[in-house]
Amino acid sequence: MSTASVPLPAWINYGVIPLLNLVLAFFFSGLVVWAIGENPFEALQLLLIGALGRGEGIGFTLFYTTSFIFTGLSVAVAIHAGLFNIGSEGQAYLGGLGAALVALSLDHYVPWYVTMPFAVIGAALFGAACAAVPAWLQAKRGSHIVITTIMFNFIVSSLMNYVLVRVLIVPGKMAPETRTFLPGGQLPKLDWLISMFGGKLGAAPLNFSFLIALVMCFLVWVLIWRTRLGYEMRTLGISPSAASYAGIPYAKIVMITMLISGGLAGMMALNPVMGASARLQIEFVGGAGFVGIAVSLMGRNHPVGIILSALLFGILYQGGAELSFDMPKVTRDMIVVIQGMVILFAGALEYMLRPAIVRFYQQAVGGK
Amino acid sequence: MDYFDILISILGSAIRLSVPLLFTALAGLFSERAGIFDIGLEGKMLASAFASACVAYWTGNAWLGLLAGIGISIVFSLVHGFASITNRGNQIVSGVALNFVAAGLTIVLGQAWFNQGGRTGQVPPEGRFSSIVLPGADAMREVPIIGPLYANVISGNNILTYIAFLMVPVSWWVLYRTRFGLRLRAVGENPGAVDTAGISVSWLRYRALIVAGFLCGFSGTYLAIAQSAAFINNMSAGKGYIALAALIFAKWKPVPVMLACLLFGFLDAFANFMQGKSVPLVGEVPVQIFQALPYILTCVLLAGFIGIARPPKAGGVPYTKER
Amino acid sequence: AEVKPALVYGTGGKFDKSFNEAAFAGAEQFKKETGIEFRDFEPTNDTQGEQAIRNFASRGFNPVVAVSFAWTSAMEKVAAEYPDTKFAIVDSVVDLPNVRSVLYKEEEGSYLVGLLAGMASKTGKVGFIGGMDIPLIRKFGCGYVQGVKAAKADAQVFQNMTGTTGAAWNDPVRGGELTKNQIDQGADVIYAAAGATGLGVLQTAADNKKLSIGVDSNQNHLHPGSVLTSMVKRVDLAVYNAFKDTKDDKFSAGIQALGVKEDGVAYALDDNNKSLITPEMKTAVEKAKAEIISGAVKVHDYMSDNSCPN
Amino acid sequence: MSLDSSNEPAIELVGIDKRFGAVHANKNINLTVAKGSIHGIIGENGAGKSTLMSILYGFYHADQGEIRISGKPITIRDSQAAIAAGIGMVHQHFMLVENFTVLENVMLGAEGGQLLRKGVASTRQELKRLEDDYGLEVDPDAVIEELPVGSQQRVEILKALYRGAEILILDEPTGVLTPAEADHLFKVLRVLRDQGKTIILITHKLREIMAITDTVSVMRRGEMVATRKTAGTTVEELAELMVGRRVLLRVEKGEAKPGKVLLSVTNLTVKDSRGVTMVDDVSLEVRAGEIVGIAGVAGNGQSELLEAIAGIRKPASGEIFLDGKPVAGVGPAELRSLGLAHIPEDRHHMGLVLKFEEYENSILGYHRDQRYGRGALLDLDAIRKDAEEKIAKYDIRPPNPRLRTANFSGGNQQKIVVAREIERDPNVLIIGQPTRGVDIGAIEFIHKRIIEMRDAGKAVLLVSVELDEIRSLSDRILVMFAGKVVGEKSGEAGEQTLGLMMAGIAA
Ligand SMILES: Nc1ncnc2c1ncn2[C@@H]1O[C@H](COP(=O)(O)OP(=O)(O)OP(=O)(O)O)[C@@H](O)[C@H]1O
Ligand SMILES: Nc1ncnc2c1ncn2[C@@H]1O[C@H](COP(=O)(O)OP(=O)(O)OP(=O)(O)O)[C@@H](O)[C@H]1O
Ligand SMILES: [Mg+2]
Ligand SMILES: [Mg+2]
Repeated sequence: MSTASVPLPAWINYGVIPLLNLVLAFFFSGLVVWAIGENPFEALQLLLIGALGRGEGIGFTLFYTTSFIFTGLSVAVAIHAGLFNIGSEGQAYLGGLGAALVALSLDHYVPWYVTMPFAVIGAALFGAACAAVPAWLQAKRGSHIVITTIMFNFIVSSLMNYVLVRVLIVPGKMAPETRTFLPGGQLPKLDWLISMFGGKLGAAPLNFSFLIALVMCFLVWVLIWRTRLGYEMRTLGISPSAASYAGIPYAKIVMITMLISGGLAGMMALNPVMGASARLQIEFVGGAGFVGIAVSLMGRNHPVGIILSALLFGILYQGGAELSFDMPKVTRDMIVVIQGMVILFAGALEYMLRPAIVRFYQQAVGGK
Repeated sequence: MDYFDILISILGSAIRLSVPLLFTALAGLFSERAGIFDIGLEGKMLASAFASACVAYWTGNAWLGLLAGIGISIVFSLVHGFASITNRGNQIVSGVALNFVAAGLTIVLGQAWFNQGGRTGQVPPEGRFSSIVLPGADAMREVPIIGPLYANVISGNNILTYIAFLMVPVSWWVLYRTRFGLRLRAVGENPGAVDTAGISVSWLRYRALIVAGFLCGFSGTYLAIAQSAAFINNMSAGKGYIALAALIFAKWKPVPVMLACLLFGFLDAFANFMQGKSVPLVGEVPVQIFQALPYILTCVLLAGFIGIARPPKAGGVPYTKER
Repeated sequence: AEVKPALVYGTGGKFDKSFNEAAFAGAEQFKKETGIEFRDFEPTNDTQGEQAIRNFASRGFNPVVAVSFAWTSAMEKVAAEYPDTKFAIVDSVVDLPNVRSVLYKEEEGSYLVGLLAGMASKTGKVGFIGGMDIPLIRKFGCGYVQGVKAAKADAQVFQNMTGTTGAAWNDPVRGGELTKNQIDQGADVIYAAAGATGLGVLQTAADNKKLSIGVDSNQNHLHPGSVLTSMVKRVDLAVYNAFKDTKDDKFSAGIQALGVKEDGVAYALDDNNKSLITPEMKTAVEKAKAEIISGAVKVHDYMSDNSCPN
Repeated sequence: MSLDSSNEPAIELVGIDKRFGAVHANKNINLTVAKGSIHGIIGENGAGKSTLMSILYGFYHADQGEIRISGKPITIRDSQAAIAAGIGMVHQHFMLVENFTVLENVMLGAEGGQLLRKGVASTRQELKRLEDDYGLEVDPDAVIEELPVGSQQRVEILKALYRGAEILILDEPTGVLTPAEADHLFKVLRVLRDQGKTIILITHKLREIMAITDTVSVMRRGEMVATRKTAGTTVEELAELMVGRRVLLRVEKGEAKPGKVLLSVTNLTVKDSRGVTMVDDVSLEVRAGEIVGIAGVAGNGQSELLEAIAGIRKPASGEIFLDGKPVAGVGPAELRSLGLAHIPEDRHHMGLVLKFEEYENSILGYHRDQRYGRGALLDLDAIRKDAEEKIAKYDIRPPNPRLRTANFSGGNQQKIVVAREIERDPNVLIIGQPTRGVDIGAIEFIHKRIIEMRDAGKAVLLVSVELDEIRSLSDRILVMFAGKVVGEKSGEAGEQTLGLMMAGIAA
């Protein structure tokens, strides 16, 4: 008998199954660590201490978490409308340009809190602009959004390269990056947040954009489950034919969804560009857009889940950096492996354990 | 150097650059014709490049390297099959996951084994596929037009290049003239028809993926030990996606696939050539424009301005009998 | 004084047979001489440098040496956070009281190998392949062209850059293609200033029976008989000196510019390329070296005005 | 002759049981079919007929039970095993590769070797022979998607015969056929039977059962409730067995009092995505207070006509007037606000989002309504209260608006759709297949609601492939054939006349 349609309680669907998938992902990643001759348990310990051991570590962890919340939300919003946006990476990259242009033009004149709202808008607009073309191609020409967003990652990368290498680079400097923003173009650090828990932020770049990320989580939740637009997005995502029956305009919803998704991805740039390095650097996104895919899948596309899984990946990123420092054989690319494993087990193989769990559950509750 | 020499030089370069695309796109052809989207081609290429470089480095034998490249690529295919056929997972998600695993694993292992920033060691000459001078190439060289074409474009490539172009008619023959091909094309259109004809949909799709893995193994091997002499981080650099684009452009047909790959290879070669040169009226064209060109072109193609492509009907959808 | 030295490489990896390997050699030599252990870290991408430098500083390592201009902004930040730690950076300038910035007069070394290239070329056409398109690499190219022209005034020099991002240091495939391109245009000596990308340049030159010129480390041994010479950049000296000076309490901040005179840059001559360098060439290059030291020959520094006269 | 000539069973099914998740599709089924006979299986939608046959064909696996062929128990692991055991099946949804030729489809799975070349020649020959023997004529080199459905079905039968089927299962073969095509099919089936083949024919059309079968079994809700000799039973008895109680063949309704024209369509032409004309220059009118039924064999453009009127499909040309306003090309959302309601043919794909909770589906299409929220926000409390009221009024069970829609039975799902559309009190109601897959109780309920709408002065346009339903509800009947309206009759028109018109023969 097929078990696919047997309903399971929420705590199994949203708790046990993702957790088991995560355990599997870690198990296989541990095998890799073991294969290169290191102790996986020691590695895990180093990783956790590095990520959560000190105030500074926590600050870094939350810094990464911030980026992943944005990109995770970006991927999730699109998934709710049935669109798989692999372009968050490029959207965030272009978003950085938006934020940087605002910061560069305002930082001389106004304090950060005046710059910030404009920077948020700038980052979101540029991110949305990057999503607009694939969205239009999907909406009007039926081009597969997965392929077009991948293409746009490359296109944006070339574009940003040109802008940084040829236009915004500081003359005489080697590195293709803008000048450092003045304090009027920087987001303040959240020392108080860490010291509330008795830690010290130190050099960790945890900054105001963390709070913006949390606000965005709430807004996305409202959007998806409490607005008419969200209702339309979800309808389209689950059943395009029902959406067309209900008069939900396909092209319009695809466009709006992707603009929102791109905008959220773009806002991610606030964190590294205005919060951490105070300048626009080449390739500053560093894969956070792709991490968003894993974060969203892991978090079951729900803002609360996304916060939790972004935190998980924040721990991985920060802990991974410390780990590679103490255990040089385990380079930070190990994180990419883990990320791939998480996407594999929590995404592509999400149903692998289900039949077994259904059988187990039915036995446990004494069902038929 | 006159225009003809330039053309010959660019054509030679285009051939070399299109070979990995060709293997990969043919790999995609088999899996997508069987109804399995394979965005993981990129990862397979990378993993096989790594495996072939390692083995060729250790053994000094190019053929063993090729074998290893093919082997690992098939393993990746099987994982993709396990996720998307056996467990009916989302094919795109599975492909994306495998791309990450390949990207990370190659560097982690490479760094642990070779300490060269994720690179493998330099493969010795015996461990590489070196170029083959076809008979009469030097004699022909002086013949106008055909001579240089033969000597510099056709001759002087490595064996994998010739295999790549040989694979085009072979693929065509397999797809259209064999039982396996008939069934494979059928399962990509309507798996139900295959199932009710008493053929196992899963096994058929697995076999298609194995063929895809086999072909993709060549592409990685070519990158690592024919075109260069080591594995380098992220050496596939998006070629898997370009191959996918070529496949779509070619409407999932073998001969057009070859032409599309040659086109993308030519673009790349042309970009290399144009670098730093100035174009009359325009001046020096930023190299970034050429770098972005294949991707822009792909979007234009996908937008259907050059004819809408009809993908295999059952593509991307896991086959489920019982809901 | 007490030293606890640390070294952060560029992204090419420790054993890149080039730049990083030279840095590693310097640290090893220090260790051999003093018996003092050092820690090192190999970032595999551009985002890891800052954390590595900070990690070393925060754990009490002193001095912390970072080789590669890519860590400039990272060093600016971390060195300011740890004013009591000594830092050194190679190939870039960080203007802080506790940072030593080591620069090389690559144009001088490039001039020397350019001279050799010009003399070795039969076609009168030579090539230059740079890594990432940054002023530093243009500086290599500019000195090289000047050297080539000094040997053969009517020689033609093809110049290509591999790319515009960090990936350009690590793309032997493109490096090889560009080399093939230049060979097709007639070049018979090609100088690679492109990190690991250069391995592809040297490989392709060897495959096509042409000459190449290595960079940073002595790369003559990679393809004996095909690598004409190498423009050796003594990154090992920068690392060794930073460690040693800290130990001897002689550490000084500020800019150090190492040229031919200081033995910071040189052309490499060893058993592997002995047969390629004729006595005539040897005489000419030694003469040029002396002239540079004496100031009789001035090699143009691209970075002084961001332009190249030839 | 067949019935007496052999009592030897070709097939015996013993205790077959099958569940799909929560759905118990086959409950302990026993069935014996005699060799050389035509055996009919009837039952309502969802009774489990297809499931049972798919198990016999190895497409699904029974949870329990045994299959015997010619008295010998066998395990049918997959369709391969079934084919080897001499079983062929023509599926309800054709299993053809649409961009393949007829020849390729017939060959698939029986290619006769690793390479195709030899097989192609022999298949061509064999097809010729089958054509001569049974009059099953198709061009072997035609591409499937360019063939009419009748021919496609012939290909399916050829596939089975080509593989040497001794037992042939046909799952609702006539649903897509005109009466004439159906007659031809039956002729072929009789020839096959006379040659000793065993045929199982699934349908829910009683007329067909009476016309061709030797024996007949009835399924209801997953159970096999009876088996009869066709000669010894009546349509009334079968109908009663099928639905489990006496069937009212006509719905009570009064005289229609048609008022002004509320919906009119003039010269409407609609094309599908491939550019094929599906609705061809159709004109019609529906007045207030009347029900206009559209009869026709499935696939003759009714669905496209409905979708065009509902604004889901853009017409290629022609005009649609809603209460006098031209609305061709206007989207569904605006049409709803203009007073048009639409109960779609396919509730699973259009009418409902099965993953949504019930209350979410109760506003589908009306989610922009002022009543359900303020500004951009939805008012979930208001929506749930509204949903509860509808649940009570339409007796939707279980009465829980927070339940996933997939977990309601088919009849209750349909009631959710009907409640949503009718409770909006529209002026014009267009309905496709209102009672497909719905049990008899719900059918009566839904029919009553439709009549009430008419009596309240609304215009109702009804499409159904069930001729009985059309005849019992409609005041006027239009017949569609090949995209055109080929005739109009009063609600009292005879089955015979309508049948001929549906075949495009008489007007
Ligand atoms: N593949 C499947 N997965 C899950 N449930 C199924 C599947 N196929 C059928 N069912 C369910 O099993 C029950 C019986 O379906 P079946 O198709 O056998 O009915 P049927 O008698 O053939 O109906 P119809 O006249 O509509 O063809 C229905 O409730 C149906 O929803
Ligand atoms: N796809 C499904 N997923 C989960 N449960 C289902 C599904 N389909 C049906 N069910 C459950 O199985 C039961 C039987 O469904 P089915 O559609 O066969 O009902 P039915 O007996 O035909 O009723 P009705 O006469 O109302 O159509 C339903 O009550 C429902 O709870
Ligand atoms: Mg059925
Ligand atoms: Mg039912």
